Amino acid sequence: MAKTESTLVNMLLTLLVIAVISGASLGYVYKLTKAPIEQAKAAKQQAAIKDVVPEFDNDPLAEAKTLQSEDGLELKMFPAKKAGELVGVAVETLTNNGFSGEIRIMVGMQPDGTIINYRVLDHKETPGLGSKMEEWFRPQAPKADATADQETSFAKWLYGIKASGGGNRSIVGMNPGKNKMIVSKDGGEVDAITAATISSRAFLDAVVRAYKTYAKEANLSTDAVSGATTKEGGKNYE
Amino acid sequence: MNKLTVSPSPHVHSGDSVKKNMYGVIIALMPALLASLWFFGVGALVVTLTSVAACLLFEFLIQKYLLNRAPSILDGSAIITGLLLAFNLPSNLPIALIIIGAAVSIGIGKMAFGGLGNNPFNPALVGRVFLLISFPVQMTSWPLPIASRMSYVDALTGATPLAVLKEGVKSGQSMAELTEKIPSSINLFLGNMGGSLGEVAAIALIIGLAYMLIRRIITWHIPVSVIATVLIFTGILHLVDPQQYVSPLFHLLTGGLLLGAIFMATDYVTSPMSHPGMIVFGVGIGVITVLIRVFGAYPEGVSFAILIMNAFTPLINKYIKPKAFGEVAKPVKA
Amino acid sequence: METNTMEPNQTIEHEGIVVSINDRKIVVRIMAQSACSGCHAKGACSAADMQDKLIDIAPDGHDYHTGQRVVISGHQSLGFKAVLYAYVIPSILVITSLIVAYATTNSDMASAIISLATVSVYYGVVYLLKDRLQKTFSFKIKNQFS
Amino acid sequence: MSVVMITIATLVVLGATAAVILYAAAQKFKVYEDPRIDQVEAVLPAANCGGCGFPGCRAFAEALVKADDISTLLCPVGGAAVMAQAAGILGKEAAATAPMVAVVRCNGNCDVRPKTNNYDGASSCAIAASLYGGDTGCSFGCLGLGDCVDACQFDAMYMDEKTGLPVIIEDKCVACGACVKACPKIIIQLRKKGPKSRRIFVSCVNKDKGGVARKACEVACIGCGKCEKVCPHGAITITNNLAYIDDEKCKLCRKCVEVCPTNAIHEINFPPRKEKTTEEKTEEAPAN
Amino acid sequence: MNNWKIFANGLLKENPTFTLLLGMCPTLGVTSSAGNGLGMGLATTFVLVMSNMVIALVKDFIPDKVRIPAFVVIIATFVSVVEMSMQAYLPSLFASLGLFIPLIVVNCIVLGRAEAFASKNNPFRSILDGLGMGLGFSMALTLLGSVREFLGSGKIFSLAIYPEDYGMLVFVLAPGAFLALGFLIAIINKLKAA
Amino acid sequence: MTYALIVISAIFVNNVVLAQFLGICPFLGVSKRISTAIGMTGAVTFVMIIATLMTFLLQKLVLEPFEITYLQTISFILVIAALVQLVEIILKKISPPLYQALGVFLPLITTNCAILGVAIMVIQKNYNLVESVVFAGATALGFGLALITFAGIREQLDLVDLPKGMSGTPIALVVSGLLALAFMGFAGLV
Amino acid sequence: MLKTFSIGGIHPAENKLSAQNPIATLDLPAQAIVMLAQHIGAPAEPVVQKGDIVKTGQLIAKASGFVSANIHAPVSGTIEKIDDVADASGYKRKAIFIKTDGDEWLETIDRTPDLKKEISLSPAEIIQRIADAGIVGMGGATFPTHIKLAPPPGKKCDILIINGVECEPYLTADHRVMLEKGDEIMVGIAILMKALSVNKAIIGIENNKPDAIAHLNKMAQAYQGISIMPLKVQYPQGGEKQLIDACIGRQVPSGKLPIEVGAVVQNIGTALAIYEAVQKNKPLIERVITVTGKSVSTPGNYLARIGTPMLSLIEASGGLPVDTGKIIGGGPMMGKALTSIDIPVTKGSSGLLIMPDREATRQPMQNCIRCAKCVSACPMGLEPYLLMVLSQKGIWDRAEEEKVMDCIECGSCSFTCPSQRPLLDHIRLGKNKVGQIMRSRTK
Ligand SMILES: Cc1cc2nc3c(=O)[nH]c(=O)nc-3n(C[C@H](O)[C@H](O)[C@H](O)COP(=O)(O)O)c2cc1C
Ligand SMILES: Cc1cc2nc3c(=O)[nH]c(=O)nc-3n(C[C@H](O)[C@H](O)[C@H](O)COP(=O)(O)O)c2cc1C
Ligand SMILES: Cc1cc2nc3c(=O)[nH]c(=O)nc-3n(C[C@H](O)[C@H](O)[C@H](O)COP(=O)(O)O)c2cc1C
Ligand SMILES: Cc1cc2nc3c(=O)[nH]c(=O)nc-3n(C[C@H](O)[C@H](O)[C@H](O)CO)c2cc1C
Ligand code: SF4
Ligand code: SF4
Ligand code: SF4
Ligand code: SF4
Ligand code: FES
Repeated sequence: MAKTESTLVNMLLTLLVIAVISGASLGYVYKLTKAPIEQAKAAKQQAAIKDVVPEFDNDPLAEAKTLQSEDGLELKMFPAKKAGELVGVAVETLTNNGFSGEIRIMVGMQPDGTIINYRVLDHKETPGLGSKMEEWFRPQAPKADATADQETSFAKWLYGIKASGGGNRSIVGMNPGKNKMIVSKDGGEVDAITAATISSRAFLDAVVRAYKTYAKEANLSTDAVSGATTKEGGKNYE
Repeated sequence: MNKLTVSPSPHVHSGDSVKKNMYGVIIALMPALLASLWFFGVGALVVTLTSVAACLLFEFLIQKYLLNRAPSILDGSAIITGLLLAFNLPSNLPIALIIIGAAVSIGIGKMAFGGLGNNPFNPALVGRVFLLISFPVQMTSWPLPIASRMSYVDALTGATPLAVLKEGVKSGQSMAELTEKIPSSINLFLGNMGGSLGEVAAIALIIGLAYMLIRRIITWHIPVSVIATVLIFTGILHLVDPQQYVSPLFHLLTGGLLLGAIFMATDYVTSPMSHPGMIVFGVGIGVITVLIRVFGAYPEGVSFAILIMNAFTPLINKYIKPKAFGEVAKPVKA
Repeated sequence: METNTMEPNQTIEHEGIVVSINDRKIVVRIMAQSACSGCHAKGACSAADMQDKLIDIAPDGHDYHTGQRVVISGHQSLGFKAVLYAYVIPSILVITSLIVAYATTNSDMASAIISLATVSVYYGVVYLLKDRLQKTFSFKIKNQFS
Repeated sequence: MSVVMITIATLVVLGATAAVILYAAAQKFKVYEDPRIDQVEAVLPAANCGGCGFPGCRAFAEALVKADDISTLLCPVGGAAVMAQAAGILGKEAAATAPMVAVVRCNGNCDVRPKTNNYDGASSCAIAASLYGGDTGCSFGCLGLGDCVDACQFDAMYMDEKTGLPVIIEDKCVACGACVKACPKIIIQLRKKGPKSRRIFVSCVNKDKGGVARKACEVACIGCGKCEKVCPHGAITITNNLAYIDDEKCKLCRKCVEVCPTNAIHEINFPPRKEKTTEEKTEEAPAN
Repeated sequence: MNNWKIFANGLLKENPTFTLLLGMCPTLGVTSSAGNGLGMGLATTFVLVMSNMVIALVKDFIPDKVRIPAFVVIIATFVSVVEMSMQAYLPSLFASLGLFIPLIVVNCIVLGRAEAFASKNNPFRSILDGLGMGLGFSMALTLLGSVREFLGSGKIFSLAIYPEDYGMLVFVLAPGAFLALGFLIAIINKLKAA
Repeated sequence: MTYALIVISAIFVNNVVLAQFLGICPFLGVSKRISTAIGMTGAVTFVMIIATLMTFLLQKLVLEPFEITYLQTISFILVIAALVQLVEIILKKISPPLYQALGVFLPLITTNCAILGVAIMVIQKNYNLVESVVFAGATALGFGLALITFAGIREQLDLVDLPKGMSGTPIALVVSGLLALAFMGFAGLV
Repeated sequence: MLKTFSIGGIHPAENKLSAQNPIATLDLPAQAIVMLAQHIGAPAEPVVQKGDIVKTGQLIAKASGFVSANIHAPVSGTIEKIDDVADASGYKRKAIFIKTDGDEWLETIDRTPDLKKEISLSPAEIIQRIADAGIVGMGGATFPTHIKLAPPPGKKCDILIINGVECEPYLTADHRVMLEKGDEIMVGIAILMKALSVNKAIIGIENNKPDAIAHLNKMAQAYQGISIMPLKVQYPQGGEKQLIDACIGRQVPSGKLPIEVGAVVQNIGTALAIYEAVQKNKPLIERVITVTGKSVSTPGNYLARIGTPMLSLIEASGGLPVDTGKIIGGGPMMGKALTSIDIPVTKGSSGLLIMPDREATRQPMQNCIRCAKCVSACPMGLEPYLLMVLSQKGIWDRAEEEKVMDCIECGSCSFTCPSQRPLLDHIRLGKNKVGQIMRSRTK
């Protein structure tokens, strides 16, 4: 077949046709995927909320409320209700004090602020170090420890200590209003992730921020709350 | 008459050799080795022996089987790499990790480039930083000096003075509180503190420096410029805000500064060729070290600083030439 | 030969082919290097970047013929200068004018326009200095040696 | 529907602007490049050896396309076959060049040319040559440090450990001439490969007087003139005590080989003679 | 060239990653795990195959001089399609590939094949070519991803081979990407030479 | 202060090439000579700044108001491709000698991932206009820093005999890896 | 603190074995082989033929071309032949063979030992006399002296520096000449000063020759403008540029001659030869040579006629030691290794160093470890390690940029290199190639 010649009309025409077709198809795909994309986003949030609060029967997304934290960050609060009664709140909180970049966490609390569970939504911490926070601050399955103990001393000699271990690391059941939720190194009650103190501090910072913001909203006491990393030396995030 | 030998001039040689220089450095490292044996005992011994042996082994294997060259493991350079790698590790580091470090030092840091003389980065530091980043947990648990003499991997550990400082400043403690947690200057000088096994004893390292200067193995330019830069930079910071920034003497005596400035920044292969270049190199190391120590995530920055300046060495060599004869003033070109 | 002893006489060279000659100038065609010039896969990736460039050279009294292969050379600092005028100065202008404009107007749109205008003005100046630059950026055909 | 409309509108506007600019750029910058350059380049061997005198195969392809007469141009690697192909593409006449091969014109191995001293400088013929005449009595002969071998990109040469002389593997040699340029003693020469790869040449470059030459090396050309006389085709000339065989004139009759008192004349790839066994230094390459 | 050869070309002989060294950014950027590598590879393959096909179909209608912009639009369209679909149906993969999905549009392999192959061949052959190149790319990314994941965290495709704590963390980080690819290419060169 | 942080982060901590893996092709391809690397840095800086400026405006003035942000990829690439050419056309128009001098010294800048990547990143990071442009400039400088040091090392390695299998791309990648390793020291500076 | 040059330098073992041995006059050779190329520049043209009878001091070959020098008969006798003879490199060169039948001198030559102090000739006449006498630099370069004494137009000389440094290990010829011919040297210097119309001359002598310094200091009292400058021992102080730097602190710019900074440098031996030529009308037909080496039984300094076979020098010093491994014409740093001892003395022969086997061969070389010791040693501020690689790889343009042409071939770099790299071998090749390229460019 003869090739279309490069006349001005031809060229404009071709481009027009291509643009129209591509635009139309993109628009079409957009329409197709729009709902699923939003669903996927919502599902993620929904799943996160489900994870961290007790069973509920309302639509927390619909009842979501945006709150301002003390230091001006925007947090989202999702109330979970069963039969119209508040059974817990999920707060999407964040911190900028991580090892690298922002950390977003969904924290689930009982109405009095006691932590039920959490879920790390997004972070850029180092894989294998800071990223351990996804699991670290939950109660451990006892099995893991058992295997750790079984390690022969030879393996240890050859390879050394493992990054796991650490006793008092679960934040589940703690209440930032009552517990000192900073890392034990800084005099708090939570053991930091081995070799990732910075991430641990940031994590706790976010959790405490969630609590404080929620507490203000719900008029809970914030007396005992210790700012985990508010007095950071050397670093200043705007 | 037997056949005459013919060659271009010159017909005499100074008698200097690679071996002489390398073994000179090894001798200069001995005081620090003895000090580390004193403070860290068995651990230091195991780590050093493993590291040196592994470096020699990898050098041999790679030369023989991968590069098909006559192995030259006795020229001393692999021994230095092994020693310096060990000197940069905590004395409770498990054997497997030491071996990985040695493999990286020699395999990636040195032999990948064709061996002695070709590598752009300091091999021992390549190994060390590789380990630090791969195994931050194991690489940052420091046995307590003297107390852990008789134990290896299960030694009691504590933090290095620099780590204590960094943690402390970050969690908002005052300098006065922190000074109590930090060993006294005399202990710092003698090396009675936590740290990598070869870096602790300032006095031993300085003896090594003196020896290398007298034997003319190295010149003063690099060590002096590194140390001076750190002293001046931290001095200024300290003067500005003594509450936040610790004294220059502390920076000098803790961490790997002296070890790095004396033995690692001076590595011929990876440092600049001209004296002005060496000074620029040294100043660069000093500045980056302080930046990392004071503002970065890591409590210690000497290794990174040296590696970063290693990367700049070719540029320094290209743009900072030795003073040529007959040149009045050198036009400085960037 | 008079060598400038104070400065290394670094020159930059490029191969080219004489495409046309008249009494005012010799035009030499050089193959522009694309970012992938060294790449043996450039056949697989020729995103409009294999272009030729024509370089004008003042006649130097030698005889050249069309199709002749020559090496053109210029002082290396010319390259840095060209980059400076063409890219570095405008970059600095964009950023500074943008920051200044933003500080004063506090509007994205306005500051963007101002900074683009600054660059345009700069290019206008460059345009006016055409003849000056013509003198600065001149190349020679280099005697080839074996 | 509006989303799709806006999409299309945006794309059309953007696409058109971009296209206009790209098109303008193409108009402005694109210099017509002869498509034949690509075609010719494709038939060239891509060795980029520079043997043709141009920097790389593409440059040579360009030159071929540009040149009105390509009969003076030759790719030594591809040889006549490739040139014919290129000529075919271009519709031009290729030179009917005979294939060439490098020869080593020194046969002074360790046995016939005793060493008079030991060289102990940097291992490079160029350096040795600028220092002195050589480690034997012959100040013309091969220095044996292998600059030529290093220069060959085609692995067509190696140093014979026993003789201390370079050897050319004629199947691999593409006559690029790199070795010729590398040799400071001008010992290597490109010569016609000859029918069935047969060729005859004087394997010596010594210009000393006969006696001196003979003393330095048993197989030196002593300039006695016997070959010049015996050659029926006038292919041999003697200048400065050294015989030279012109490969244009030589008809490979081998008469000169027989008369040379020092065996300085070499024949390659001839079938062995009945009367005497010729000791060939070159390995037996199959006559193809 | 027969069809099989067209297909196999991209797999081995002209493998875009190991021999042509094209598209290095995604190669290094997304291969912290085998899964990511495979995902990226398949996304690219999809774009390659589709754009090759479409371009081969319409090549005769496109005037030469607007070829490049036209190709760019076509490719970008498919990239956007991938982007949106992935966001909708594989949100977690999309999150971990991040920036590199839209960057497929500047991947030299895609435009390169459009220019060098699809604009000269029929749709069927172009699809084969795209498939070969794409799978070659996917293979390389998966291989690199597996190596890095294995060395870095003791897993391959998230299957634990040895305890994660013994892994060498560098390999999941930036330096490890360069080092692993460097040595992989060296080994492949060596194997090819042998 | 934020600007300083953006700059330090983009140059050292999150260096485009060594930490973000963008612009690897020119990094590996145009790094054989220091002088070319320096020139390239200048050119990339300008293009990156202008491209970011343009795409930022496009995003804020067209894509977002009309809610067609899904056209980001396709529209950005068109803008950038056209822009690169436009710069060349303008240069050639206003000063042919300058343009010619660049031609002799510099490889063409083609659109590469880094430019598109930065354009998209500033949107993702929610920077305002000035921040975006500063980020673009700093990213380009980071690219230059990596490129120039790398070119220096490669020029030096050109003069030594590397092991056979390592020369070429493998060694370039190993050097990049070690460079990235060294740059990890800047972690946490910001 | 003693002065010395400002950049680089080394200190090899001095080994001045023959420093205390007075100059002995060597017997006439039975046959004198006079090379036609004994100097830098074009070989001289013979003006005699086979069978001619010549007297000592008679012109036998004339300078041909601008840079060239006359050659005179060192003995009296018959011209046997003009033929090829192997030179120090083993290449065949033309030489005039004279069969000695005695030592009958031309009458015009004043052979009395009296010191003739007053200088009657004008500067132009002096230079002509020097040219006629075939005097070339005795410091090693053998550059025809009369050319050096006529500075190019526009350049003005304001100081004469006499090179009494003798920084090469082993060599002692200049040292002995200074001790034994102090008066003649002083007059020679005065002549040079007159020829150059300068009123200042400095004799630079390294501090390892205190006796010579003391002796010449005493002599110099009597002469206006001549002073002695003791220098710190440092190789290659004898290099022209280094000596000027050491004595008067001026640095000759890259690629330029000493006259650029207003200095002319002449060797001690040259000064003596000039005295003899100008005051006594005696051409350059003999010179002092050191014969030395660790295994040589009686190292010594000899006054030998040009054309004397080296072998007779060796015999005078007790014969060739059995462990001879290398024979060097000149000193160990810059001298040339000889392929055989069947070569004659030439105007440039300053010494004969016989090195035993065990010292003759080099150690195997290793990779450059970039220790920068060569950089520190280089008196020209070059980077030898880099220049070596550049010439190995044939990167001539970079080599030129890196000033390979500035290298004075002193060998300090090769001497120091702990990796035993043959730096100078390669650099010299680089100089040759770059020189060729530069010359072809000016054409
Ligand atoms: C490559 C690398 C990545 C790191 N990433 C993190 C991280 O994501 N989070 C963190 O808290 N610490 C991280 N660290 C460790 C910190 O630099 C620092 O050493 C540590 O947080 C403080 O030490 P500690 O936790 O042992 O007290 C990393 C270290 C390295 C070498
Ligand atoms: C400021 C500047 C200076 C340059 N100087 C040189 C030079 O001196 N010699 C040269 O060959 N290339 C120089 N180049 C690069 C060339 O234009 C070209 O890109 C390069 O030669 C291509 O690299 P290649 O030789 O590896 O193909 C310079 C580039 C710039 C921007
Ligand atoms: C490295 C080097 C060392 C030299 N050493 C001496 C020396 O020791 N004595 C000397 O007279 N000339 C020495 N020369 C030669 C001088 O540079 C210079 O040529 C000579 O002094 C000029 O005097 P002339 O022309 O009278 O020989 C040396 C040259 C070089 C390059
Ligand atoms: C003064 C001096 C310092 C050295 N420092 C180091 C060092 O820090 N690390 C190392 O691996 N090797 C060191 N070496 C040994 C050797 O130079 C090094 O392994 C090379 O980099 C290998 O090519 C040193 C050698 C000398 C002479
Ligand atoms: S032997 Fe010589 S001519 Fe033949 S290929 Fe090798 S270098 Fe070229
Ligand atoms: S032929 Fe020439 S280059 Fe080859 S080894 Fe002999 S002298 Fe050297
Ligand atoms: S020989 Fe040349 S390069 Fe070596 S030290 Fe002497 S002047 Fe410097
Ligand atoms: S002295 Fe030798 S080893 Fe040291 S830098 Fe110079 S060449 Fe290299
Ligand atoms: S893939 Fe990123 S620049 Fe090529």
